[in-house]
Amino acid sequence: MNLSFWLNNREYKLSIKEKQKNDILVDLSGKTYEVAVEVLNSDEILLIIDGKIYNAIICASNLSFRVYVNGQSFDIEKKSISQILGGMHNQRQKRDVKTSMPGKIVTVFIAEGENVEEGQAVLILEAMKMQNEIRSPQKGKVTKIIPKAGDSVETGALLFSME
Amino acid sequence: MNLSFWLNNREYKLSIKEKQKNDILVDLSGKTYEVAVEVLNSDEILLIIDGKIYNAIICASNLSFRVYVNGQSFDIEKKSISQILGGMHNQRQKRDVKTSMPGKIVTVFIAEGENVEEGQAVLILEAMKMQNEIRSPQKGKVTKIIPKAGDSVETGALLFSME
Amino acid sequence: MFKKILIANRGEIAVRVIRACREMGITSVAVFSEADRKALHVRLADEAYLLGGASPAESYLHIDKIISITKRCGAEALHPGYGFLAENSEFVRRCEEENIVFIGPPSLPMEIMGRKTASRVKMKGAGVPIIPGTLQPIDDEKTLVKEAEKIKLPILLKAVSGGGGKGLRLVRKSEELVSSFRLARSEAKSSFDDPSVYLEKYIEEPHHIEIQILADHYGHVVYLGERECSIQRRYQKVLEETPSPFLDDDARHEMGRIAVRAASAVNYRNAGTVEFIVDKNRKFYFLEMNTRLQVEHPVTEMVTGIDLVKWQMKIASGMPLVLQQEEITPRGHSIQCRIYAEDPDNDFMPSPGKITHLRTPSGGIGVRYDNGTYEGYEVPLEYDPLLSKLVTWGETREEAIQRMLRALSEYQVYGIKTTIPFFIRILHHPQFLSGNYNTHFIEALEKEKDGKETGEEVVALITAGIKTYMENKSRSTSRGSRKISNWKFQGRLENLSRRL
Amino acid sequence: MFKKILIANRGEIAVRVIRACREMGITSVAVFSEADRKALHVRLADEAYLLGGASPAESYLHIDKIISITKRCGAEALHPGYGFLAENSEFVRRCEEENIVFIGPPSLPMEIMGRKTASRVKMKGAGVPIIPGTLQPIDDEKTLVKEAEKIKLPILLKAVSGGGGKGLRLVRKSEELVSSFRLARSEAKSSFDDPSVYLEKYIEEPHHIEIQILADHYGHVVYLGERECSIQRRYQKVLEETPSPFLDDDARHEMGRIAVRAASAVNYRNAGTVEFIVDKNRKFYFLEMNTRLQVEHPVTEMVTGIDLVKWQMKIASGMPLVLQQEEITPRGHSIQCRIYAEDPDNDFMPSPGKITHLRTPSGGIGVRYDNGTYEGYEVPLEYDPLLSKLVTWGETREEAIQRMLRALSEYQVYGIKTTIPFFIRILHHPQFLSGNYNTHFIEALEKEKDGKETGEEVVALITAGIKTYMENKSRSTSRGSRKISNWKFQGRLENLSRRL
Repeated sequence: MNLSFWLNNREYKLSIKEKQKNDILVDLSGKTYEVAVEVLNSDEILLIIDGKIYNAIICASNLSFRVYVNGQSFDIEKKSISQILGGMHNQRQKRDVKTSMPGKIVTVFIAEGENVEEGQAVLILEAMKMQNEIRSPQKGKVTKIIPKAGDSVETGALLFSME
Repeated sequence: MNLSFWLNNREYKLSIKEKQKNDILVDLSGKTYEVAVEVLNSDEILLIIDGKIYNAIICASNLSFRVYVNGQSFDIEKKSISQILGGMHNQRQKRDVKTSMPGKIVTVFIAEGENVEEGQAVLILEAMKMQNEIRSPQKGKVTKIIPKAGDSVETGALLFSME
Repeated sequence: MFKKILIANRGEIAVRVIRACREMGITSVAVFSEADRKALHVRLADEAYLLGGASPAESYLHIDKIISITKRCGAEALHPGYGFLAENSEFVRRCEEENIVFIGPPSLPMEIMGRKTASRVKMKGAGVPIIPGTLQPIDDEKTLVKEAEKIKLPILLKAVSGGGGKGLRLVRKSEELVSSFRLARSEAKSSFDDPSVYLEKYIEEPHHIEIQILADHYGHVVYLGERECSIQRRYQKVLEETPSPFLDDDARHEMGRIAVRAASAVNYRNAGTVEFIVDKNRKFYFLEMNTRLQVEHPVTEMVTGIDLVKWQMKIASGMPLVLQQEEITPRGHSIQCRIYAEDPDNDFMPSPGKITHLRTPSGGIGVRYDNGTYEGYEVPLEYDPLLSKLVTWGETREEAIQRMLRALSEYQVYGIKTTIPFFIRILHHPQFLSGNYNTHFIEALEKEKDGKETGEEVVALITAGIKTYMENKSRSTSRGSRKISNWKFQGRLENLSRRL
Repeated sequence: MFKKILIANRGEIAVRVIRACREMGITSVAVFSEADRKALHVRLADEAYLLGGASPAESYLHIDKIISITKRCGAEALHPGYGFLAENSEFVRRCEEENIVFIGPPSLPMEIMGRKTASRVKMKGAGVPIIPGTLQPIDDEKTLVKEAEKIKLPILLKAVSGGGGKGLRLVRKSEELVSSFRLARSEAKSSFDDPSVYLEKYIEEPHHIEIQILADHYGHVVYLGERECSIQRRYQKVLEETPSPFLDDDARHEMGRIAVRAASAVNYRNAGTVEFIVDKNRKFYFLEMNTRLQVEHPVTEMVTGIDLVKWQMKIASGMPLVLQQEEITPRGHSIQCRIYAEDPDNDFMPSPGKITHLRTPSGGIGVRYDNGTYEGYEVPLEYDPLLSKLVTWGETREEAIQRMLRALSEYQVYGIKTTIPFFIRILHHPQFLSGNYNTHFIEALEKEKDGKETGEEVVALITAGIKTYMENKSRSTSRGSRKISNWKFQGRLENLSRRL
């Protein structure tokens, strides 16, 4: 079975072959790994690769996997329709900044249309008794700011867009 | 809602009424309990009864519940068809002894048709490096013995029947 | 001893106090907010009562509700934990009036230590060394300039009612003095409803070292060694250890004796902590007194074997402190890591949400795990992001560090981000290992580049591949018709991929 | 120090050794049987290799396979844990021949101590007190009668190669002597492939107390205090504590000195335990030496702070034992409960199966949880039913007991039966609390009636009721058509009930 995954904006090609039960050969970027596999439960797999042991937790959605290994998490995308179709017009340097946590907007420092430096604070989001500065990821113009001071925002909400 | 459960061969009648969300009145054997309920997940419930806290785990099958409270487990049967229909002819003192664990039969001391005392060893079952004497639960005649020495048995397998 | 105690707090510290109650045969009563219905402290307590809405003001800070539940449920005493109402002398006064035993100091010493200038005056009078600076708040800019010239730059402007780094300004250049003063006052006003600010000499390369004390009703006070708290981020401690690798025995005993003097000067009672700033020449100055149990109290317990929470209860119930100073003999070394729901790769952003998988780091000698969470628990947005405290003990500092690294390697929290990887970095850092670090350590650490490891990346990709393979296989052998649509979709995807 | 160590064991002890390796920066290699593919020791190790089938003979007892994997994976040393091959001198000899460092004693002292009569002869020669009895096996019934008359009844018949109560017979009446001798011989033959039996005077109301020792390559031997192991069921220890509440300081130091003498007499090396029988007048006799790490070693670690497994590795690698006798100063009290997958309400029947829910008892000062399981783990049928060891420490015996009860109250294992409720009974028992108990304690305890509590019964019934109510409610509000058949079935059931 041949597969293609994306991780951190890089494509990886895998080829998978079952030697025998619990024993799988994986070809990844030209290297072959012999993997002993033990399924612990629906989302946890024990892998032994060259004798070394890894406990991996894997949660799958339609288009991607979230894999946890040794306390680190990885978001792996399947070669998906959205990626194939969206690949073209993602080139333009437009960038949306979303919030990774719910919270309350305390202050907005920047007005729409203003230019900011990379790392400049755009607004303050309060969550878990802490005030967190949300900074600009790049030098450029802030084209749109969605929330205003006092608003509550949910995880994943768009905070501002840049160009 | 009125319910009838069996626990340790005794019948209990319950009446259940929801006062408001998370707040339920339960009538059990003439006593009324006010219960605050918090569902932790599909099989775990936190109950606050008169201020006292209980973490209960409950696994349901078609005809019974297994409930865990404070490290103890309880098998509660719903008033089921089998109980209703089977109620009559369970009166006869026939008794099947099943194994609560898988293992290997080491020795069988008794022959079919022999009479035994209560607590007399009928056979030895080895499991987890230990030899376990399986004793007669009552005085009577051993009418049938299923396994013989050397056999492996699974959990729930019938070992012998008595009358 | 008390029969029933109410714990006016949440999270790991409420759990800590509940466990002590259970060991002493005391009935523990939890209180909880709407956001904490499923919290661990509620699950573990003997009784529990709802306070109200999720916000602290409606729940853990609501004095009337807490007092009323305490009286209603028949608790004789109340443990405040740390944070929330623990250092609110108004609350302590209410307990005193209502005949509820407050497990902590009386309101008067709490009040004195709560106001920085008042405590500086008191400490100076008792012969406790204080940082050079003003003893009174400064109200006008003329006095400011005069006093700043007297103690010489650099100086710190500090809020009289302050804490946690708010209303704090470092001034290195004289032209920044007045503007910093105005900023500090406005910040102090908005944070503490009190604009008062005073001046202190700024100590370069400071160490933050504190002494644990216990004091009973009868004037007997002992110290239980020090805690090195110089590993800080934004004025918040993140890792503590005892003994301090920076002090020698003479310094630690001298600081202990001074801490006892400080506590005695205000007629302190119960557990408390005297914080010192220590300069690079090991000269130390009184910084403040925390009139409660500290987050980092476990490291002291690990080396002394003394259960501080139990002593808090014994003292509050009027028992004499039978511990003598010479009986308190710390053994070995202990370290604590505060595990926060924060993303260390993203500027320590809070990371609330559901803990989908949890591997806890228990097991073996010298590992202590004080937790406030469990698998499946939803970390609420409303409160401090402290998930748990991981504490290790070792015969030597090196062993305590190695044990902490081992325990951290077994501690895996999935679903939310935590500071676990950050601690692994700290504990590998040569400067931390050398033991010679000050409060600037983390600032410097954050500027260093982090070489990203890739071994786990490969494993993650292999896992995703095998998962796909196995699901595919089970689909093709399964007879269920429901699966077919997924299968078709996958087929369509693969066709699409091939076309490109 | 070694770079890589293979652990030739499974369960909690393999996990214990793996954790020590990680703290020392040593790569740990697990081996596992078919039944242990998902075991915790496999999950936690750095590397892991399959041994073979589920039966011990095909896996953990298979000397050739273990030696071959050790050489193949490049491990320099091998830790045997306890049980399986830990006291097999043949195995040790193979390691010696293959240049694999065996982390334990050399084969010779192991051999001497493995044969009861040989060790009795050796100990007597070294001035270690032994139980009155024969120094040689008894082969004929004439000698038997003569020797039995000499030492007087009651006597014990013991298998020379025995252990774990097999081939052991107590004789109180002279008419039972010969038949018991025949039974003991045949049991010894079938259990150990060696029918040899010898005679010992039976000690009434015996205490079982043992001394931990450490010995290096250079003749330096120290003792690390005693462990009271008199709480036994069928000659198996179930709960251990240190210090023994039965001994005074003079007795424990005298026993320590004698234990060191015993170890020196056989040129012992590494960690070992000298077991004594102590009579009601505190007179003590050498019973046997366990030439390995004991299951109950954690209680010694808790009071001394010394990591015994790490010392095993250091000694095996040739490091001198720098510990001096006067530096070993136990502090406080420690207790261990062995949590078995057994049903205490059903004659301690083994209870293998899946752990569906697991609440572990970590948290707070002085609680140690050495585990070999996890939630979702299937406890296999093939091996010893030890799930975990729960260990507590307290400043006093009373505190250690209260802490154990607290930890047990938080420790909940569902899906299989465990001995947790049994320990709660022991720890509440007045005789245990008094500290004056001997090896007959559990026998007596099992005869006492157990008043069944009913509070939990009521809660279980309420839970079942509420569960039914809520499912019913969610069914009636849900729009899914799949649920209807259940609903109908429930309706039919209720109709049936009403008719009766």
